[in-house]
Amino acid sequence: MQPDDILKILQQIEFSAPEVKDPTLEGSTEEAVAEGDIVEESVSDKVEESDRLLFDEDSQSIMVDYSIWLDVAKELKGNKDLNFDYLMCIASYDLGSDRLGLAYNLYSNHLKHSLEVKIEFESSVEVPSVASVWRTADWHEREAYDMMGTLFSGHPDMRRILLASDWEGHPLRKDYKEPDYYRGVPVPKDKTAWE
Amino acid sequence: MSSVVGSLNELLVSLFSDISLDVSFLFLLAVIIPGVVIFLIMTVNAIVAVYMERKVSAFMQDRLGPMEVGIFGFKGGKKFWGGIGQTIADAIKLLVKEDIIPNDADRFLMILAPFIIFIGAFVTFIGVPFSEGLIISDFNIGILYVIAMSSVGVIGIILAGWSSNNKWSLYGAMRAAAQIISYEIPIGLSLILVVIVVGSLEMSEIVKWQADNRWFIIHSPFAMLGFFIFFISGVAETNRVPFDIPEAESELVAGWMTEYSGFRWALFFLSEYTNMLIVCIIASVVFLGGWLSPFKIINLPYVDIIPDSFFILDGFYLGLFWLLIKAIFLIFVMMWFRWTFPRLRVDQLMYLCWKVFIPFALGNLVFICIWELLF
Amino acid sequence: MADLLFLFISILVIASAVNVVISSQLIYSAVSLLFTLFGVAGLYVFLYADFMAATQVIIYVGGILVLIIFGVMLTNKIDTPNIVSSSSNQVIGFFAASFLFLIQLAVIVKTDWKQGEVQQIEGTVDVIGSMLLWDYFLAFEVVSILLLAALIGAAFLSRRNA
Amino acid sequence: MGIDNLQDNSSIKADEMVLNMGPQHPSTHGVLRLKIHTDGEIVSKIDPIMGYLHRCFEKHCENLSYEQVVPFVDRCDYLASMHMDHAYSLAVEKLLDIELPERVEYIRVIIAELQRIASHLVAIGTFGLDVGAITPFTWTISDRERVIDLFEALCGARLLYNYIWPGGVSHDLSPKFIDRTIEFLDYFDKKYDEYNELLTGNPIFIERTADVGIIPADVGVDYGVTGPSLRGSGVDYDLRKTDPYSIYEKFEFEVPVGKGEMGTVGDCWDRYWVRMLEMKESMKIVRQAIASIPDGDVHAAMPKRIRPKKGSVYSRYESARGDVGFYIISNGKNVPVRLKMRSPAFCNLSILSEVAEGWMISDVCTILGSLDIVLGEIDR
Repeated sequence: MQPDDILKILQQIEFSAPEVKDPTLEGSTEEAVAEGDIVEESVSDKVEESDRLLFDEDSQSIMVDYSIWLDVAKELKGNKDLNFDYLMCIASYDLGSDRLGLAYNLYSNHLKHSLEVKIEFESSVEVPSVASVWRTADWHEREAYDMMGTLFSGHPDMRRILLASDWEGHPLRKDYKEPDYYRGVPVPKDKTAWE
Repeated sequence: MSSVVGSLNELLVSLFSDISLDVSFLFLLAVIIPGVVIFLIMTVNAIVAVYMERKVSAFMQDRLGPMEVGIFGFKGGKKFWGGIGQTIADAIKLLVKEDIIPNDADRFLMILAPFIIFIGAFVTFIGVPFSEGLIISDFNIGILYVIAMSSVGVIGIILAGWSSNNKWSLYGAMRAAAQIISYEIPIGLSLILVVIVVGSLEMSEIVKWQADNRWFIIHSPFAMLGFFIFFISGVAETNRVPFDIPEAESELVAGWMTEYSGFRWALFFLSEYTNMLIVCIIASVVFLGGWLSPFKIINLPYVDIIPDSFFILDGFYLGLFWLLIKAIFLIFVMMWFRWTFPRLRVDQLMYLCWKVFIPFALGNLVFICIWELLF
Repeated sequence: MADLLFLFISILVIASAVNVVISSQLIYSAVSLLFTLFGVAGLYVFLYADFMAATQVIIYVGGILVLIIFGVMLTNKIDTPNIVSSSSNQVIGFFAASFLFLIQLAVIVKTDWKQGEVQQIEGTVDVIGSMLLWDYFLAFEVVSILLLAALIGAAFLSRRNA
Repeated sequence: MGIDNLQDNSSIKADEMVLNMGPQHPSTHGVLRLKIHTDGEIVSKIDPIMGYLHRCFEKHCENLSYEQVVPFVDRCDYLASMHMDHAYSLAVEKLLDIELPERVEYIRVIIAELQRIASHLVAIGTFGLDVGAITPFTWTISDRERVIDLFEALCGARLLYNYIWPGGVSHDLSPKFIDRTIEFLDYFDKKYDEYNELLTGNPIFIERTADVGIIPADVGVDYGVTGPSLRGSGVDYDLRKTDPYSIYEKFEFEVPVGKGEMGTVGDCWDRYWVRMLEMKESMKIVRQAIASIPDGDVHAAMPKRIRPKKGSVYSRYESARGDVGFYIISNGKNVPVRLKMRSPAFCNLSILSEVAEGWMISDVCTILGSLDIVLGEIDR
């Protein structure tokens, strides 16, 4: 299945997703209601509903607004036509001017199709964690936080994973400056020694 | 008294009869000389066994093993004897190595522990025969003595593991203690078989019975089963693969020996190989005819397949030869195990002991009594 | 020579036994007990009771002492090397102990010690064996059943779901 | 990583003990630290702590041109460097959108499958070591040496080859390479049976590995476990079949999956056995590729300078350890803006705490060995 087809399926569902926040509708869980409320409060003035799911022609990927990402993720895994049960990779990237991005690459073992989902956001924003949807995301999100400094909400165990727990800064940011000292040991910056 | 201490004492008394030496002093000499000899045997055994182990493992792993360090003109090249001096070099290295005791370890116990283990192995040797009459002291409780003394080492192991103040060592010590105490039971039970049949605990009596009748291993199916139970439990008792869970290199690093180095570690090593030798000699003496030549497995009174002249193969020196051949073969089998088998898990080890060996050994005990009554 | 050895073993037994009592660290008490039990085994040998000596080593050193050390090591937090024993009620204890000691001393002093002939016995195993299975057979079996019951009881109690 | 207090007493229950397995430990396969909470021999909680080998691989890549990244990629999975080269080259080629000469693809397949054999040999040998069998390790290492000799004849390097480049390979095959490869395959066919005799059928080995550390298929997928570790759970997921890259669709081979022959599907024995069978399949592929390798210039498609268009690409590759992914963002210059590597062993390791909890300390070593991790790749 091609990404634009997937988007169509998603758009059908996702356009009904904001309606879920209507408490009168049946079959809506309390959680979803709460989620929807937050979505409405924080996003409604900034992002138009139609902009929350976009198709990115260049990379053949779907751009998702972070506010609805958890619901989209659940849909991507749960929907029988999509059934993305395998999260291959989460790549974080720095867009400059304090904006970050996350690229999720998904694959379906049953339907044999793959999809890339992108989220781009301000660096201060907390992206909902999808560790509850795909367990792979647990360590990948920790890595993204560790290296890029993306913040996640609802992650079960958010710690640094590769760097020391008292390391300062997030090295993969484009504006990252190496510290002069780490625990009193000077960080070698004279590259002539090894270059 | 057909033992070394006794005959040595007599010899010394007769030698120094003209010089008026105190008799008790001579007795002391007669005790000390065998002690030194035991120590030498232990050392030589460890050196030879380590060399053998390395060559056997090299043979099984498609490689050459030590090839560089030679003595007495044997050196290197493609010859099998290459590297014959390697273990001696290793021993010297161990003795001059820096001895480390961790800061938070219990110093006294940590120093004491290797000596307890060593003395356990050393003292056991007193009751181990090498040939007819070549036994330091032939107690009339022979087998019982060997079992008793070999159980002393475990205390050293526990203390070593505990005093190192290292969690891995502690795990190793716990495993070792549980394992050795458990496997003493099948060992004891399978040795009782021979005691029931022979009616004596004395080593020389046991071999004499085998000379008169047949090797004990073919006494009955139960005796044969008893031999296997004894030997496998013996492998477990000496903490070797597949029962090396107290050391368990890939799990516990080096188990209870983790924090030891240099001389103290050498003592552990010495004791381990000594225990191997003891188990193998006891197995040979009790089940495989001891110092009897293998041409006389069965003593049939009326049928003479092998002419009597063959039996000149028996005797004091040849007896030593045969016993060592048997023991070395069993040691080789132990090494064979080590280089082919994976390691059992600790619960599987216990299962094997308590639910397989002990019931079978107990059954053996009953059946061999019935066998004795019937035949 | 033999007297010297006897003296040495006796001193070893008494000294290590005293250390068992006064040592403040339980683990050292347990280790001292090793020497005590070994020394006692040595004393048995002096009495030509070699079977008793071997049994002493098997049961007390190889079994009970290991159990004690195991227990000491596992009772407290596993990774603290100092498990210290303290004593309470020292005054009362002192008087009670001295009282008992005095009684024993009196018994020792009052006993009319007799010295018999030194007997050379070849071995005690045969005698013990036949005595157990002929003369004291009933007692032997009763003790066996008692021990078996204790064994089963211990196994039952230590099971988790019991 | 390591600075959090080494002995954290606050969170330990009374009868629990915290063991630090590693960073220096014989069976952590490198500098991995496992913080293990144990109750006696039973493991109640495992916290893998890594990063001891972290070399800022991804940050390096942001400062190096595409060609210069290749040696760094090599050093990620140092037991299967060719796979890393290949995976990275595929990603860059996908970004550049170039066609390769047939011969290059054949060479790459031959090399990759030989590398898979070499890597699986180490995995099997160290797995044997983890369960206490020492001899299989020396056997496998000496056989791996033969593959490495082949590679040495090919490109001069024994561990980090820098052989497969974006757009081609560094050298053509040497004339004798094909003969020597066939010689090796014939030799290895016989040796393979010896391994089965020594380790596969050993009752103690089966006792130790069967029914231990079972990864159910759905849990494995959920954790992103890939490669032989996932196929051991019976999931038929091999990128060479499901999403064929290079020229794998031309060859006939099976994708072995765990069937639970000795115990439950997805136990350690299954993972081991899948690796054994995969070596057999790799030999099959190499034989086919050698039989039909065409002539050609291996440098024909090699770009002079690599300057991809603006955009991003995610490319996948089936390495010896699983699904290697490269996510590359390019802004039109000769240096990637962002290069993210999806490390298979990283995801495979993440399932350890789920699988190994409740087993014994010995089993933790077994399970870790059966997952076949390489720390260079986890920490990057």
